[in-house]
Parts: sequence; structure tokens; C-alpha cells
Amino acid sequence: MNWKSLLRHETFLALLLVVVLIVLSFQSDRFFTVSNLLNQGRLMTEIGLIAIAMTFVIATGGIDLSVGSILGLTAILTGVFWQNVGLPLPVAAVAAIAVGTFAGFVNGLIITRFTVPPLIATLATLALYRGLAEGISQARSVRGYPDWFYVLGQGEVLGVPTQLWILAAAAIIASIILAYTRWGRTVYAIGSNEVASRFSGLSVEKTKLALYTASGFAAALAGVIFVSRVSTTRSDMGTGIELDAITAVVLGGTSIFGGRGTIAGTMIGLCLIQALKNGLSLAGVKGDGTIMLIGAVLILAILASNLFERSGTR
Amino acid sequence: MRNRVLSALLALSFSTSLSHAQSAAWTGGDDLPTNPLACDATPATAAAKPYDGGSPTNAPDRKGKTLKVVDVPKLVGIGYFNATSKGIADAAKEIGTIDAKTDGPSKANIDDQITLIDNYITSGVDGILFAANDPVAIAPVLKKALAAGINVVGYDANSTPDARQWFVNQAEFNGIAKAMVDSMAKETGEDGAFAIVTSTFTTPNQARWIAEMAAYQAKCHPKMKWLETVEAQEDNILSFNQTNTLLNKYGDELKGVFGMTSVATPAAADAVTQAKKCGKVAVVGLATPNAMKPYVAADCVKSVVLWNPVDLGYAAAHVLRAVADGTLAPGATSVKAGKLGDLSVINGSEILLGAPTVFSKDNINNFDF
Amino acid sequence: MTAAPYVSLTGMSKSFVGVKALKDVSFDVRPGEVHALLGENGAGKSTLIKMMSGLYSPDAGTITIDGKEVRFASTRDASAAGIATVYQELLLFPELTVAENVFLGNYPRRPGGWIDWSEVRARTRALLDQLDTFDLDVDAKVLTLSVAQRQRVEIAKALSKDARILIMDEPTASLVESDVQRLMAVVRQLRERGVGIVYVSHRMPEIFALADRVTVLRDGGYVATRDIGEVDEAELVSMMVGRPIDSLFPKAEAAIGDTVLEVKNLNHGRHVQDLSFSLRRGEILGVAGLVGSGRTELALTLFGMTPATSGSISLEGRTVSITSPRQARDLGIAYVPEDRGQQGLVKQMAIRKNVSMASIERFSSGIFIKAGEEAQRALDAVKRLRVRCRNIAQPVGELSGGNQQKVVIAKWLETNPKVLILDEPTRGVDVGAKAEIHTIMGELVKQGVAILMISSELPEVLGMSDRILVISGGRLTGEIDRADATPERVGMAMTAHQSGEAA
Amino acid sequence: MSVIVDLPPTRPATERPGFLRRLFADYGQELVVLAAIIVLFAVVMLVNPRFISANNLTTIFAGNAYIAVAAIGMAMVIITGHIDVSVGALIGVLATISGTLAVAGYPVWIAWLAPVLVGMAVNACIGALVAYARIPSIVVTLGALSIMRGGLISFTGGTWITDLPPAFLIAQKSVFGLPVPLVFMVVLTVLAALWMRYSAFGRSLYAIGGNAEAALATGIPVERRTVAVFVIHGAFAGLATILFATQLQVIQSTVPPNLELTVITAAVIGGVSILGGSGTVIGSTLATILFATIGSALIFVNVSAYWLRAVIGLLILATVLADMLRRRGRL
Repeated sequence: MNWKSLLRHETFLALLLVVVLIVLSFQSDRFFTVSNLLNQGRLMTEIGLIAIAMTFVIATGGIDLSVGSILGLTAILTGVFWQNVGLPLPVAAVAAIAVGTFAGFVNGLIITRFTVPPLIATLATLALYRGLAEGISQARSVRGYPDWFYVLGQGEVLGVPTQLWILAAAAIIASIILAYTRWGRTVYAIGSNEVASRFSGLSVEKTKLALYTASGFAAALAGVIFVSRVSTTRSDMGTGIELDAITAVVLGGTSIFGGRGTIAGTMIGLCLIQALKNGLSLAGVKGDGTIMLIGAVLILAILASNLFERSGTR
Repeated sequence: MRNRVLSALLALSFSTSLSHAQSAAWTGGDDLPTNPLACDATPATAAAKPYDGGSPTNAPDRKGKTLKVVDVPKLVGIGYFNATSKGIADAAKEIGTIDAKTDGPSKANIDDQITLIDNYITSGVDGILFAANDPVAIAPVLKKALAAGINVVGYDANSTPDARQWFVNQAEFNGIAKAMVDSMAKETGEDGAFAIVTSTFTTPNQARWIAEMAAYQAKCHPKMKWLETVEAQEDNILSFNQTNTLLNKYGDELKGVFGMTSVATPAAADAVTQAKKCGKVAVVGLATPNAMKPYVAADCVKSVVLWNPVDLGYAAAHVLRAVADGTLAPGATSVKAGKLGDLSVINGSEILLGAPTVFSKDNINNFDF
Repeated sequence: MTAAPYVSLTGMSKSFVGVKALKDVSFDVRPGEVHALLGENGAGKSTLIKMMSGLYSPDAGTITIDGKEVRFASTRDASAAGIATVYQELLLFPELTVAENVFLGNYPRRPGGWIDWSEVRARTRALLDQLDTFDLDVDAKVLTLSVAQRQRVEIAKALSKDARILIMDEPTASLVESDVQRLMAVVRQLRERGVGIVYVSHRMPEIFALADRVTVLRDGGYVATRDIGEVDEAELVSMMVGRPIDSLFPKAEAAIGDTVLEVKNLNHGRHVQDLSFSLRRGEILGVAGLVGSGRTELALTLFGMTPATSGSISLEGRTVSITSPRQARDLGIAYVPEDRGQQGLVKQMAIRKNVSMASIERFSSGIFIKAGEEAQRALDAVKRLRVRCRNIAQPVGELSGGNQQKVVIAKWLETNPKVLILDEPTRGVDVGAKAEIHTIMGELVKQGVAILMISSELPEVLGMSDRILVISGGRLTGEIDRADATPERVGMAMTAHQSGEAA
Repeated sequence: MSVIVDLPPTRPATERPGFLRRLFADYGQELVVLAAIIVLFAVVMLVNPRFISANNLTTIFAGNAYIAVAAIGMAMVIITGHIDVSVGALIGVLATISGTLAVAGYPVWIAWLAPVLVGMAVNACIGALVAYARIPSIVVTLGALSIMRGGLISFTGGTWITDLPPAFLIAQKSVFGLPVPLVFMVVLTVLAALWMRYSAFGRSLYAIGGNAEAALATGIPVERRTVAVFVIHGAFAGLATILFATQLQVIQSTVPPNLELTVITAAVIGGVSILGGSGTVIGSTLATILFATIGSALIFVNVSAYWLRAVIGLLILATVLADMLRRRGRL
């Protein structure tokens, strides 16, 4: 049964997360504190936003490697629009997000109109968008934003980091869309069998176009939050974030071949990675050791859930 | 179809390059104000400036107590930061009351570095030593550390001053620029043409050096000709290929290559060596001596500019100790740094390591880092 | 002559996830005979075949070759024992050439281990010539071949291994009549050469034309083995289904009403040229033609997959332009495609979700899916169309072909179509389900739906249609009323383009 | 019941398509890439004739040979229907091993052989996880990437390897006046291309990538072949490492930035279908040369360094789109 096996992976992952949390809180008494956990939420927001959109994209059997570059491009444009063009900062940020969203739309166009496989299309735009960020910025940073802007990335609302509200809202909305709406159904249908979806009158192209656009939007929004969090723009922002997001999505049980995956899984995967990064660091493990362990967890988690599934169905 | 696309692209690239050629500044520099030194050896007269660093909130009295210190360089896994890390370890051993460890991102990535520092703040260290990947981006997390009562000292790459207490300046940007350009002028003559191989244009230190070099060259060696700057990441094969391409493009016109990173400089030297242009094309650059020994020994590279990164780490650890003990307080004019003796305070809250060292065939074998 | 069996299977049993797929079945094949294996889908034919070809290992039972007991650990073992299989879904590699496909995994070598490519090509040529297939380039990539040509390649591949036993799993399911004839000739020729053939098919005429013996399975169990002379069609069908079947083609009398669909001078590419016809309420319009004649392309054009380049389509008197399946659906055109697995269904998804897929907007309020209503409608559909399944949450891929087809039909009925296009509605569907699908068609036309039925099976076209369109080379070469339709007339029109008489 | 339709037993024999059409059909993408290289050379040559000086040709062809060699193995993996995002990290690890052995005074042939063997061993593990544990290759290699990147820093601490014995530096040598990396690249590409086109093993990789289930039913040992192709890919990564580690007199013992993306891009731009089952290693090598040519050309035509990467992105996109248009035209 499809949904049962899916549930099994997420349950397993959630259990793993609980075990990891328990073990880590024994390692360091500073780990399992409200302030630390909230703070970790702040740090994982950008990856989280991108991973949510990426879950949809991967569930259709696609992939978007250009998100890191879109993040960088948006960051740069926020600064350039504000400082060089002279737009008011909110307008500049919205305009930059619009461009980032458009970059995602272009990905979608290349993929749907020219039927270029998503991996190749976004591999090309990965280079292109990063290049644009570099060219437009001339490698200059833009700094010195007004203080109110930092509320987004460094401030708190009701005691919780501002961007965590955004991430939580995005996660809830996205999981409702994926699980309960016809858009979500269309996503799974495309991921399982694109041809049959088309033959069933589903708008495959429009859906894909919308998803890559949404992925661009998520990356762009993450870009602005990132700028607000680190108070500066640089054209190399977000380099390699695509792999982090994909890792969270895949760890969360979304099939890389499409057709299955949930936002809950992605969020658990994301939390697991962040908890490992933070907890191990608090427990005195160095960054390089943490990377190794996350790699091993990724392989072992998928291996374990594969084994579960097989023993269940045979 | 295809040809049209290509020619359109090429036309585009020409036009962008033309529009760029009109600006006089070197590619790769930043747009902050420059302050070139005098052409002769006159030392810069430093204007006295009040302390502009930050201070930790409610820091406990750490005098004489063992400090738990974490050193977060830009990235781990390169020779330069291995050397600073070694210096910190040496100092810790010598002082005895510092428990230091180095942990950094595996790529020079601002976000990873911020996350790491954040984790260490939570885990409760007494002191943080850092080399910033971005001066502004790192500021919020450092301020958070100060607010948590942690002593924060920078080295190698600064943050905004109010985000840390002190910064150990290995050599001022204009000092490095002078040493580099003077060395190049000596080797290629006053009218030589040269090119630059850097890591990425977004790396702040490199951008600052390039900007200062441009200003100094314009002031003191006006006839030298800057050809272009190329990016080569932190990738030595790419640096090698880029240098080769420059050699091929300019032929005999190219008289010198600046390597702006400890990765680019040996690769550039290797390119010149393998092109059998030793002596015809000068390589001047920032690099660690160990990586440069073969080229210096073969007389292919005459001068390598670098401060001693082991000393830099060593000084940083001493400064941190002094800050924690309260012996280095705002307004001080110098600080004792073990075997390095007294180091002077400049620019309000910076501690100067000294003039950069120019390594040559005579002294390079005295260094091992 | 009753030679000793070359291969015999005794007491074979196999279960999957606790469900018995095969219970104590025995089966044997003699050299030089065609042994037909019959049964509805799910009767255990595929399981039996797969054990014979080494893909599955039995839970119980023995296989003997020439009287000696053997165990097949892999397909390699089986093929070493002289057993080769031509699967229903042809196992060819589109990017490889014909010759490579034939000898893949089994290349003739030169000393030193290098493949002797000239030998590969020469022997492939020889094998194809034996099959009277002189027109196939051994260097052509398989992706460029037609289904019939691919099947020939698959048979050549089986023969290349000096097969003593050749298992053919529904070899004619996707062939047009003329290719079926050629295939039957090949089978006879192989039988002459002493090859034992296991022939699985749903098509009775072929079985009576070819088989020497026939074995029937039902629900994983063994029913009987008979010489072909001892049985007639009705008897075989009732053995398979377990009950007597009145008629395979229950033609329902429906009142034929006004014209729903009017097509004039429709064009798309090479395969749809200048087609004009009309379709009325309550009518079943059969479309006959060879593979590649443009039958399916006509359907795809009407359905908006490959929008018409010129010509007009009017629905209930209103001229429409159809550029996407979605639009076709909104206009009341439904299409049950010929490739069920690829185009018709999302196999991993539950029955419920497949049923609602084409009309998901109707099951939604705003963007949200009304799960309760969706489930209710799916339950109704399953009951109405007699889909055999555990429950509506079962993935469609686990159902038999006939039940899968019913789900596809159910999906389109949810859109309340005015025009229902059925492309090969009973291909790969077993006898019982076939009759049921035909009954459903009858019920639909009674409700006033207009059906356009494309089929390669002439008996089906003749049995179900009120009128028959014949297409050849993308052009209309005949329009025949039910009363005048004979196999010969339809057959003539199907090959008409070669004489160039089409307008 | 059935209708007998008499058809002549043979239809008119389909004519064998001509050599050129066949070439276009079989090597379409490769020809697009080749054309792009030639056009670039022609245009840049006009701007600056030094572009085709012997030295610059050496830089373009030999300087990036290690990428081409790694891309050969990557092409094979992708043809089989898998992917490997850990190859950059693997090359970093192997280079460190090789350099360490060379400096430690082992004979140079051991220092050359070690990366090949270790590469094969590491990828055997990856291949086994993919083939037998049935974990998607992108997941396994994403994990392996983390493990190797972290592990390399843990173990070396990033110390550079210097004082390499001159005999070790094979990439700086020449045979018959040709730089060794060029020879490596050409010989390995030709051997691999012949092997992929004419050997039973090579053909079976296309079969597995085209339809793994069918391949299994045809009697191809799919699991064993999958492990084998990863092992071979490991060997090519080892060979690439030899070039990578001996190009300079020092070895930077970290993972070269974005090398895996470069290698994958080379393979797919060279025409290897990301879905498996088609493509050639000639394509991947040509694509590597195309990238090297673009990189060099943009310096020669004075593209502003700030816009360089954008132009590279555009050129890649143009190549991809040109190929898609070509395919459309054929359909």
C-alpha cells in the first residue's frame, strides 16, 4: 500500500529524530533549550523554504539545481535596486523577489516549452543566474540597511524568530496544498506518470511551470531573508544550498523518481539535519565530523526504510 | 540558427567588455576609499583614533582562569589557516590557560561560518577567535557573542569594529599593496605589464588589496600597465590554467603575474615554470613559504609576500588572553604578545602584527608553514 | 504421434505476500507441438510462464527437462536449457540496433573475447530471413521499428539461443490482422522444425487455428488439459470463466439520436488527412484500420493531444477548436487510450484517485478535494462497472488488465462525456472482462453517449459497431453500415490505399 | 472467424540510410558540440590569432584533460541510468592518497596505481549500495560526498603535499612531443568509446540504462553490471586523479570546488541522456573541450571578468537549446 509505506518512512524518521534529540540533549545540557531550538529554526529557514518548494518539484520527478543561484541573484538585486537604483527598500525587495520568481519561471519555460530535462536546464541556469549576480554586482557588496529591515532576519515576533513564522506558515500551507488539494494531486500524478496525467486532461505543463516558478519564488524569498539575517549582499550567497535542500527532501522520504513525498517528511528531514549539525557541534564534534555523519545518516535512513518496506511487502 | 546564437552572444560579450574598459579601476577591487602609502619607506602617520571596538556584556571575571576558546577561520583545509591554527595552539601551550580548538566551514561560505559560531556561542565558550568571510555578514552573530559575555577577537579578516573587541591586523592593506607592487616593479621594471590571478571577486581581503594596489601603482609606479584580473576560485588547477591562458594571450607583453591567494600563487608559479618563462615573467604574490619553496629554489619566483601566519595566530591567542585578563583594555596603546614582544595598537581597536615579510631564496628555508 | 514431453512441470505452487498465485499446477510441452495456455487474467498464466523461464522460483513443485529434474536460479539457466520467452511487453532496447538486441547477452565471440560483429549481423540477417522478414535492417535502432517488427526481432532473439521451447505471451495482442497471419505462419514453421511452443492468447480463433493441445487455468488452479479437437469455443470459455458466457458481443439496441460530433476535412500530419465523418447520440462508430493507418492519430487529434492543423470539428452544431486534452474534456470528449499502462492510468495511485483524476474539479470545492464525495463516487463506479478489487484504496497497478480498463472507463465516465473514444478497449483483457466491457458500452449508448471505438480485432468491430469507418494511410477508405459489414469488405478497405483509390 | 488479408510476404526493403544521415542520427549531439567548438575557435582566432598557438592549445586540451577522463566514467554511469555527485570529493581523496604515497618514498608506480585501486574499491561500495540495497544513486552519492569531504578534512587537516618527486609528475611530461594529459584523454576516450560501442559489456550498459527490467529478463546480470560500472567509473576517477595530482608540484589536499558539477555537466552536455540508455563518451570529452575552449576564449576576447560566468551559462544554455531544436526538427 502506497500511503502506508510512505507513512512508515516518516514515522521511522520522526522516531530517529526523537532518538537523536534525546541522545544529543544528554551530550550537552545547552542543546535542548527553547532558545537554542528557536535559534536553530532561524538558521534553517532559508534551506527550509527552498526544500518545501523542492519537495513539489522532486515529487513531479523533476529537480531544480538553480535555487542557490536564484538566491544569490535576488540578494544582489535587493541591494542594487535599493542602493544603485534608489528604490525604497520594501519596493526593492519586492522587485528583487519578482525577478527571482521570474528566473524560476524561465526555468519552467525551458523545461516545458523546449522539453529540456530539468536537471540539464537548471544546471545551465545555475551557471547563468550566478553569473548574472556576479555581473550585476560587479562583485560589490551592498551594506548598511536600515534597522527595521533586520527584523525579518534577526528579529523576533512573540518570542519566536520572525522568519520561523514564515517557514511555519509556508510549511503548513504547502502540506495542505500537497495533501488535500487538486494541485497536490496533480503533482503526484505527474510524478507517477506524466503521460497518463496529460491523457487525463491534467494541465501538466502549466503545473510544472507553476512549480518551477514557485521554486524560484521560494529561493528569492529565502534570498531576502538571508540578506536581512546577515546584513549584507554578496553574489556568492547561497552557493551549494541546492544540495542541502535536496538532502533534506530526499531524507524526508520524497522519491527522487517522483510520485511520492510529503512536506512533513521534508520538515522532519530538515530538522534532523539541523539537530545533528547543532547538537554534534555542542557535543564537541567538529564541522567535518558532522558532515560525515550527516552523509552516513542519509544513506542509512534510506537504506533502513527500504528494508522496512521490503519486509512489509514480501 | 546556432551561429546566430553564438555571434549574438559574442557581440554581447564584446559590448559588455567595452563598456567595462572605460572604467579605470582594476577589476576585482572594491569601492572603499584607498589610502596608498608613500612611495619611499616613510611610515604612515597613524592618526590616533579612540577605541571603536565592542565590549562583552556582563563578562565574568576570567582573570587567570582557563579559557575555553574556539578558533573559527574562513575555512579549514588550507595551508594558511593550518598555520594560524598552529600559532594559536603554540600560544595556548605556552600560556597554559587556554584550551583552544579550531573548527571552520569546509568551504569559505558565510552561512556555514555563522552557523558554526552560533553553535559555539550556545555551547558556552569563553572566547572566540575568527577570520571573517564577510565583515558585515558575520557582525550580527559576533554581537550576539559579545552580548553573551564572550570575548571576541578577530584576525586575518576583520568584521565591522563594533562586532568584536580587537582585531589582530597581520599587515595593513596598503602595506601589503606597497610590498607587492614594489616587488613587481623591481622585477619587471617601471613600465612592465602584469595581470592578476585572484580567488573570487567577492573575497573581501583580496578585493581590498587589489584596490589598494591599484591606488599605489597609480601613485608610485604610473607607467606600469595592468592588463586584467582573472578569477580562479580556491582551485589550484584552475589557477594554473588561467595563468597559462594569460601567458598565451599576451605572449611577451606579459611581464608579471600577481597571485592574490596562497592557492593561486604557487599555481601561477608552476604555470610560468612549465611554460619555461622563468625570469621572463615574474610571479609575485601572497603565499605560504612551504608551497613556494620549489619555485623560489628554482629562481622562478623571487619574492613571496606574506606575514607569518603562525605568528598571526600566536598573537591573536595572546590578545585574547590579555583581553580576558583585562590587561588589554580600551585606550591601551600596546599589548604584550609573548615572544613577539610588544605589539602596537592602531586604528582604535586593531593590533598590528608588523610589516609583511617578503620571503626570498635567502630566508625561505627558515620558515616551515 | 505423442513424443515424450521435453519440459514438464509438476505440482507448481507460488505465493506472493501470502496470496496464492498458483496452486499445484502441472503442465508439459512436447517437441513440435503448440500448447495453448488459457485462462483469464490473474488465472496464473504469467506466474507459470515466469517460473518456466527462470524469472520466479517456485515455492513447491518440480521442473524436469528431458526427464531430468532441474532448478532454474535465473533466466540464464532456463535459456541454457533451451527455453526462450517472447514477453507481451516486448523486452527490447530502443537505443540498440536490431542485431544487438537479438544477440544481447549471448554474443558470438572471436578468440580473445571480442564480439564478432560481422558474425552478429550475418546471423541476425539469417534469423530474420528464416522468419520471412527480409525488409528489416539489422543495423536499425529498435526505436525506429513498428510493433510487429519488434516482435519479429524478439522471436529472432529467442531463436538465436537455439530454443527448444518457445513461450509466447499474448504475441498477437498488439498486432493487426495481417501481422497476425504472418506470425501464425512463423509459429507453424517453428513447429515443423520441432520447437515446442507455449502459446498464450485470449483470441479463440488463433487457438483453434494453431494449437495442438490446450491447458486451462482458473484462479491459480489447474482446470484441464485437452486436445484441441476435443473442445469447442464455448466449452473453453466456460472452463476459463467458471460459468457459461452468453455472448462476447452483446449488441445492445439503443435509439440513435441527433448528430453530436461532426468532423470535416480534418488534417494532422501524415496520419490524418482530410477526414470527414459524423457521430450520433447512442451510436457506436467502429474505426478499423491497420496499425499506422491513422486510427489512433485521429483519436489524438480529436482529443487535442495533436491539435488539428486544418479542418473543422463541431460538437452539437457548435464549431470548436480543440488544442489540449483538457479542452477536449471540458467539451465533453473522453478518450480511453490504447496504452493503458502508460497513458491510461497512474498505476501507483489508488483506484479512488484514478477514478477522480479527469474530473478532479468536480470533486473539489475551491482547490480542496472533497475526499468523502470522491470516495463515494469511486465506490459507486467500482460497483457499477463491477471492478474486482480489495477496496478503492488499492493501487490500480495491482488489478488485472480488464479491471484496470474498467477503471479507465470509470475515470472518463465521471466527466459525463458526450463522446467517448475507446482505443482498443479490450486489448489484453480476458474473456470474462471483455464481455463485461462490451456490456458497459451497450449501457452507455442507451444513455445517449456517442462512442467512437477503435479496434484491431475485426470480430469486435463487426460485433459492436452500428457503423464502421475504415481508415488507411490517414484517409477514409470506407464507411460501412452494420448491415453491410463483412470481414472481406472491411479488410479490402483497410488495404485500399495501396491501389490509390482514396479521394 | 478471422479475416485473411493477403499481403505480399515482403514489403519493399527499406533502404539503408546513407553514411552521413547515420552519423547525424547516432552522433547528433556530439556534432553540435563539435560545431560549437569549431565556431568558437574560428571566431576567437580572428580576434586574437594567439588563441590557436601551440601553447594555448596545450592549455585548452591538456589542462582540462582530467575532467574529460573523469567524465568518461561519469558518462558510463549515467548511460546505465545512475548518477554520481561524489566524484569531485573522490578525486580529492585519491589525490591526497597518491601524493602522500609519492612523498613517503614509495615507487611512483605505486603512487599512480593506488588512486585507481582505491577509487575502484570506494565505488564498489557505492555500487553495491545502489545495486543490492536499491538506494537511488543520487542518495548514495550525496551521502558519500559528505562523508568523503568531511573525512578528507578530518584526516589531512588540509595540509598541502609538497616535495613531490619529479618522477611522479607525469602530467608535466610529454610523449612524442604531446603532453601526457592529452595522450591520456585521447587514448582513454578512444578505448572507452570503442569498448562502449563494441563490447558486450558496453552494450549491456545501454540495455540496462534503457530498460533495467527487460535487461534482467534478457539474462543480463543487472546488479553485477551496476556494481561493475561504478567500479570502472572509480578507475577512471583514479586515472583522472593521476593527471590532477601531478599537474603541479604541490597537491592541494581539499576537494576541488564544484568538480562534480563540472563533470556531470560535461557528460550531459555531451549528449548522455540523464534518463539513461543513450549517449557516448566521445560527447563527454568534446563537451569538456568545449568548456575549456569557452573558458579560454572569454579571456581572449576580453569579456569582462565579472560577466564571464553569465556568458558561460548562456553558452551552455544555447548548446542545450540547439540540441533540443535539432531533435525537434528530426521528429
